[in-house]
Amino acid sequence: MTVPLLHVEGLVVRYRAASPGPPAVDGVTFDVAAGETLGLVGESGCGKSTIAFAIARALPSDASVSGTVDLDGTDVTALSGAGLRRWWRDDVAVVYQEPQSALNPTMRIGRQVAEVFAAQGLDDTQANRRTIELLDSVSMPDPALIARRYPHELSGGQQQRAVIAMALAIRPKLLVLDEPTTGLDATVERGILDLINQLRHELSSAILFITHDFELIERMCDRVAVLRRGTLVEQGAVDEVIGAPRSDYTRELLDCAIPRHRTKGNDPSLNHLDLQRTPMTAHPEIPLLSVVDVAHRYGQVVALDGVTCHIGRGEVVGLVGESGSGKTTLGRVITGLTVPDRGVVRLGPATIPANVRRRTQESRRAIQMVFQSPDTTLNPRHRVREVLQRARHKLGGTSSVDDLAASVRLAREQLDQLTATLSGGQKQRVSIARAIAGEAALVVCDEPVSALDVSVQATILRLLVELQHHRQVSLLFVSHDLSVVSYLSDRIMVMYAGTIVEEGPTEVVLAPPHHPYTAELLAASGHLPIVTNQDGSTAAAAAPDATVTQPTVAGASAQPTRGCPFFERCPLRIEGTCESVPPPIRDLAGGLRVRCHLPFEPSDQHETAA
Amino acid sequence: MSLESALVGQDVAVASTSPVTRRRRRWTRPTLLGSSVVIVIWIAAAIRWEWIAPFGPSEAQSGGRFVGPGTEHLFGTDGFGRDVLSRVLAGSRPVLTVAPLAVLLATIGGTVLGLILGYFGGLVDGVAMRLLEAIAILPPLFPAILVVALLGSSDTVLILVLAFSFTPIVAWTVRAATLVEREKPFVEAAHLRGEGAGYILGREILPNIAGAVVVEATVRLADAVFALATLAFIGLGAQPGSPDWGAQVADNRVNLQNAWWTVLFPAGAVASLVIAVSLVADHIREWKAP
Amino acid sequence: MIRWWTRRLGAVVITLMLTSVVVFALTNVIPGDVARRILGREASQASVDAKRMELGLDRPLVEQYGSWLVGFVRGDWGTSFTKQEPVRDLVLSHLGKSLVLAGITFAILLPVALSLGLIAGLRSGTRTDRTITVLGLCGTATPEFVSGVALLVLFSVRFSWLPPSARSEYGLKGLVLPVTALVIVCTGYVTRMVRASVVSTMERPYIRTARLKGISTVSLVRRHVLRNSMVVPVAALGVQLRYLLGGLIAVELLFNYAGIGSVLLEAAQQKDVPTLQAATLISGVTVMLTFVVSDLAYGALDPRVSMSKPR
Amino acid sequence: MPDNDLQRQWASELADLARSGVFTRREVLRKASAYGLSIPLIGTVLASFGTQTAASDANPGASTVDGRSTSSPTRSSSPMSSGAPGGILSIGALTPSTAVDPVVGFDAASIAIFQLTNEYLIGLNRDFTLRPQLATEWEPGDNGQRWMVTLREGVTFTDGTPFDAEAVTSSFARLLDPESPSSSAQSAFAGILEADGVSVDDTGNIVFELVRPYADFPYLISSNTYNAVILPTEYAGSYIDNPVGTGPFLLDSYSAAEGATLSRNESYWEAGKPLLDGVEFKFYQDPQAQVIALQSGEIDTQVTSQIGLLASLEGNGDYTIDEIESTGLNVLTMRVDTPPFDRKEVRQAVAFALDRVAINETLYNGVDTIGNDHLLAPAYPASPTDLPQRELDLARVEELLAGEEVRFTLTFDPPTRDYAVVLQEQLRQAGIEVELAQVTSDEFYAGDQESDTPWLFTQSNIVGWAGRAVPTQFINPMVKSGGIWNGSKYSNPVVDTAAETYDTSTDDEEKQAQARIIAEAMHDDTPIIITTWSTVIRPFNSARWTGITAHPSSYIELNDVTQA
Repeated sequence: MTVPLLHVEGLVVRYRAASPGPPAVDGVTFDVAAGETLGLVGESGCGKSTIAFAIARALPSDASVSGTVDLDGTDVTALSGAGLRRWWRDDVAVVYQEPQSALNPTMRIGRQVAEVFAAQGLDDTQANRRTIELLDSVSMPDPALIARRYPHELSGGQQQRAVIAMALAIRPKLLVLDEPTTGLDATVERGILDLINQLRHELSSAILFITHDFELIERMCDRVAVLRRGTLVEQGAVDEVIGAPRSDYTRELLDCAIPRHRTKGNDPSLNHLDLQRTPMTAHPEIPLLSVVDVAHRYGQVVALDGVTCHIGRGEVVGLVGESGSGKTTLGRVITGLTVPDRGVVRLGPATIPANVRRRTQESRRAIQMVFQSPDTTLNPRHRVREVLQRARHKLGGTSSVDDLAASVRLAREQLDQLTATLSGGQKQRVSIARAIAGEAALVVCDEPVSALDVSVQATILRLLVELQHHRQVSLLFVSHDLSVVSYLSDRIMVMYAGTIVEEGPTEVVLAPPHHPYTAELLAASGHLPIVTNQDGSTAAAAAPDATVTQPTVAGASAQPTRGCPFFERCPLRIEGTCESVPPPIRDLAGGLRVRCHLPFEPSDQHETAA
Repeated sequence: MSLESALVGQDVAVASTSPVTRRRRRWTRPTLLGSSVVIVIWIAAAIRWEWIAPFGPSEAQSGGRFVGPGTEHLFGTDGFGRDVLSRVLAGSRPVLTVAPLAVLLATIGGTVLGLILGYFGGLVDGVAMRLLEAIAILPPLFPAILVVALLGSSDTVLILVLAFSFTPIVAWTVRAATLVEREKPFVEAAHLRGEGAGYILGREILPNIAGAVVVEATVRLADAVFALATLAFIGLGAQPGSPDWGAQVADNRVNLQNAWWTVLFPAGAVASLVIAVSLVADHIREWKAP
Repeated sequence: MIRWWTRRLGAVVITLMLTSVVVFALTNVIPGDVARRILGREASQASVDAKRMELGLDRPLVEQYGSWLVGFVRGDWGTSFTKQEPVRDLVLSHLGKSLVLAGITFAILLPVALSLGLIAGLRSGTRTDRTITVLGLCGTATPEFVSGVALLVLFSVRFSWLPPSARSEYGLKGLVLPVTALVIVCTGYVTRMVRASVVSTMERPYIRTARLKGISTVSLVRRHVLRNSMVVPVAALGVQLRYLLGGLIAVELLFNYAGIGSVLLEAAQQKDVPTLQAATLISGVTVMLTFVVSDLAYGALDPRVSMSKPR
Repeated sequence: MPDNDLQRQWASELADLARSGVFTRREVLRKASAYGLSIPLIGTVLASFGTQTAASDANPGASTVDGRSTSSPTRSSSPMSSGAPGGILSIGALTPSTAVDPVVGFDAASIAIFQLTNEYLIGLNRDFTLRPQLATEWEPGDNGQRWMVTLREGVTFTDGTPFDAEAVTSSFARLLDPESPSSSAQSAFAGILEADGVSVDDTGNIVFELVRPYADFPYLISSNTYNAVILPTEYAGSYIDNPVGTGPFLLDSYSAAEGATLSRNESYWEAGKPLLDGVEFKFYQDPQAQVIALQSGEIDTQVTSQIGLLASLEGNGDYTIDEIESTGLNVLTMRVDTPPFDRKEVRQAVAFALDRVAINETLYNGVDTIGNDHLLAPAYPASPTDLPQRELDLARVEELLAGEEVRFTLTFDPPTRDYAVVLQEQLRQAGIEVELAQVTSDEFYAGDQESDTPWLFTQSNIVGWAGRAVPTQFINPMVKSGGIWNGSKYSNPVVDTAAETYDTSTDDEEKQAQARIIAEAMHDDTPIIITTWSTVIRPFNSARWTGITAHPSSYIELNDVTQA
């Protein structure tokens, strides 16, 4: 074992306010060698961030830290004043979860990065030159222009790259990465992780990688430490711990992670439901709900660019796409919360008013919605019973409040609690119960689990599947996470820049051939299929460099080009046609519908399975 | 004291203390205790100064005019030979009847107006905002001057005048809070259920902005007492002969050199009440929305 | 940007029109007769009625308002009923005096409040912070005529270092006392706003990022804390400016310094409509200017505002 | 112009009255000067007083100061001018609410200014005696219905034009023009002198033909009527733009908000006068600011002052407060035509419920003279002195009210607020509930004079009046039936006829008798209550100046003012 660069022994952290309770971190001991990445994993509140910040001396003043922290010979806990500042300047770097708030909004990016060099004593010209080089090294497009921009003018990915540039500028001995990619789009996340991997080998620093996602642990870390309420449960090499977890808490964590490669069909815990693949009422001629040629823009930004689709009765349709692809807007148009500039919504045969307030009580009762953020989906001043009672009364539901509570597995005594006192998961359960209180025909779920803890996400998804199955309600499940969508949906629609680029039954969409964008989504979410292109060449869809082309935020600034909106990012684009001619919609075998110029016809597509 | 020395002197904490500790320490602060005691004293005086005051506030005393503070007259006597202590105690009643009622009226009016403007927006909001702006850019005491000139300066008129000038300010705050709440999912869920505007404003939005309204009310209370004293000073507020503090300061300010007690005690009373109410308002604001 | 300006100025014009109608309506409702005010109580009713005719007060209200408006727009603000002087010079000279007082107060108020607020904010929770906050509150809570009276007697009657009134012949020396009274009242309010903004800025993550760059505390404050925490107080300064322009009647009365406030008070009580209208609109325009200036300052300080579509 | 026979006849009557002790020396002198008697003739009349002490003769204007406590500051009443000439006197005044206009102005500050730049035919001294100003002599004719006035020669206006008869006739034409809105002229000359009554005779004298005989006419064309200044013939109406007059000072600058500056008129007709180099008026928005300015030495004296505010000068030796008894008063009016004051007993009960000495002590520092609810002020020669003086008598109040519960609303404007508060308190202690209704001055005098103006038509009100030299200038408008200021709606034919005979008669004994009738009727009916007659005070910085005096009508005479 090489000499540890970072040695932590008996680390205890206690917040003055919570003094009577257990300390936030209760005696943690571990070592990290130079060039080695240690993953800190655990549920939120387990103290993984507190440990990292305690080591980097970045805790609020009311936290008291004890125990020894030794970084390459310096006793970090003893540092103070100018010594601490010099240590921060030379040896430590931290990359945060929220890149937007980690950058000073009123200062240009170039100056903020150059400040690190100035602190090192370089003069302005040298600092600026090094800054441009640094921005280039984090593959920032056109570094000189980016340097002059303000943080709010950059995309999420670009902001995180700037933060990383600042962190790596001083070749730190200790690098802390606190959930660096949570909240970023899958494709952007992919780019950041690859950047970290590439730069990691050039540095010889001890790296702490904090995350709640075992996927990332597997991909990014050498060793991993599993934490539970401030204590170290297990520690060891990644493949050992994940392959054969010694403590049952680790095993529990691993199980409840979202079944990456499963669909509801083959999920063991759902065996009691005899889920047929095809919904009972095969394909009735009149779908439950259809949307015809809906278009909508917010100022210059095109949210929906002429979308037509339908949802069958009792069918679960997944709607997946990056942020800004218009998927949420489509959901809101269906529920009537957003009135589109153009287009019609039909419930069964009848066209219903675009604005929910002008719809009849009957059509309102049919379409309900589950919102994304648990904290604002329920009125904090109301009690659970009140919420469900009111929904049931207004929507004319038949089942009693207690039945509703039971159907979402809420304990009876929780009914009389204020909604504010519930946990995230419990709030979403109430929100789901409220949606089905009036026997709705369609429930639009807008990223219902993305704001929840990993462990809770799986249980909510299973709950949705059960409810959908028992009550034969159709779901429109909107999410940016393809694996969540593929787990749940009978049919998937992939959206990009306000249009549906590919739709079809789940297995057909998951299997090649794919619309190039779908391929990129699949690669980003770890499915790693080797995609053989039409002309036989293997485009390792997952090959890092292929997808590292700069992912501009879809739709945000893309002008409605006459041709295919995915043109700039499409690795398989046909020069001359794709950017000028709008791609046709082609119906292929197995119910697959694709909007693309590429010839998908040759029948041999299906052999090359994942 | 240069900026440098002020800062370097103490190794500025990385981040300020976590919210939990800051809130608990606040309640035990001496300033809060002190100001609450002052307010209670003045309220007691306003309710029953007849029992506390040693003399009738408007009776000329045999002791004669401009008697300095002493054993017989704790605060001395004024130009009419009246006991200043009794007048100061009696002076609390007009202030503590008009100010709270005016603020109550302004808060109710302002909240309703704010809710409607915030919720409906569109043309109504545009026009109403222009009207509120029109009133706001008038010099603060201007509406008071006109209305008092119109209706004389009885207590009810003063309450109306203060309410009239505070309503726009309360409405502005409530409108801002409503604009935020209106976008929240639980309000959209209410729309999905087909709830009417009344229910949404009353049951969904109002409970959530009640905190902001309370904070606004306490701040306006301090302003109301301040404005009342100023109105009395320029001769618009108090009834003739009323022991209103502002009027006492105005009438006696010429005797400051030879009978300073006739001015400084009522002035002290005004300052003590306004400071106490401001301190309490400050605490409530930090406790409600840290 | 231009579209935003035209919309903003349009709103200003509408607001001012509304104000002038409100003021005109209110003044004509209050009792009192300006003709009687000019001729005195002993003049006969006949001569008073003759005077009303001469002043055009017998015309229907709408016509009176119309002719006043046309005149005002064309720059002819009419002559003051009671003072027989052209309204324009009367109002503008008084506004000038108010601006001088407001200007000086502001020049002193700004640096004092900003540095006190910054120190209190940076050392929040300590005794220094609490003393600054409580002192500021006591200052703000003391009505300006109370502190004014105390200053007056101490410095002009007892020690007679400073003149008792702010007559123009004393020049700046006369303004020392009123300005001090005003600074006492305004500083507390602005200091509190600055302190709150500094405290919240210090809690922002980007301050933690900057600190971890190891830069010195002073440059941290100068480069990061100052600019970000000045955004909110700019609005507070706008409110103070509005108060300084029109709300100073008590100080103007106490120090015999006839600013726009006392012109308004006198014109309202005497129903001198042309002066009243002009004074209200002019002070209204100046106040609207303060709103626009604070918006500009807001934009200058916070790039997010000026760069993207204005709020 | 030697005394004509009418003057000699009046002189002999005066001598009889002097011998019989009806008139004091002061009143005889006042009457004699009014009749325009020549100095020698006055001497013969005075001789009839026998061995009066010489002291009080020396300065005719001295009003004896009876034994009031003279705390320091010294309360002198005799203007001893003995200091060095020159210097600029600064005078404080309340900011005039209207423009300075000699024809229309009624504001104390405006009057003070144009009285320094313009003059009257006759000057009113502080003791109500008259002195020649632009007129050297005046004599009655046709039993007091015609008056001849001789103008002073060699006087020029400040713009060089000569002062002549035409200037006088044009000035009076301007005042008496029916449309002319001059307030004081209308109330003074109403029913006595009309526009066509003024003419110039062949010798260049001015002849006034009256509508009816009026023995006190010289007072009306004196400074007692403040708008009766003599202006140049082509006066165009805006005084501030070209202030032309014959007075001792020139108006150099005027600013409505700040004040005014005047300098010596070098070509003033009275040689060597004025002694001052110039005068500076400083305007203040409220009385308190003006007092603080006086305390700190920013101003040397004031146009008008309230004794209640000057308590702070008590201990200051540098200041002297000059006093002069005047006929100014605050009238408490009760409408006799509506309850509760339709019964005389209720009105008398209110009169007896008031402690006049306490009022005088609290509000006016004891300087005023106690009133007896009738308009014949002690300062008037014709004032009867033997009516029982009313004092606080709660038993009498009890008896008069006979258990009736009395409540009434008292309306007033800000200047009389303290008086109203004291009245309310005293009446409350006597069981009479008073509700105070303070209104702005504008509102108090607004409305139609004939139908609804508050100061003439409310149930009960307080109205303040500046002094008048002639009692009927109050009696006729205020208590005669249908008088233009008859707020109490009092109507008593006895009083009406008595007032008319008083005015028309030139026989002093007759006037004395009529005055008694009026006083007794008012005293009994009590339509109005007069608790005190005000003493006009004028504080001045005696460390720097001497010769500054108080005047019953608050006029400022600066000709003899010098540096201390």
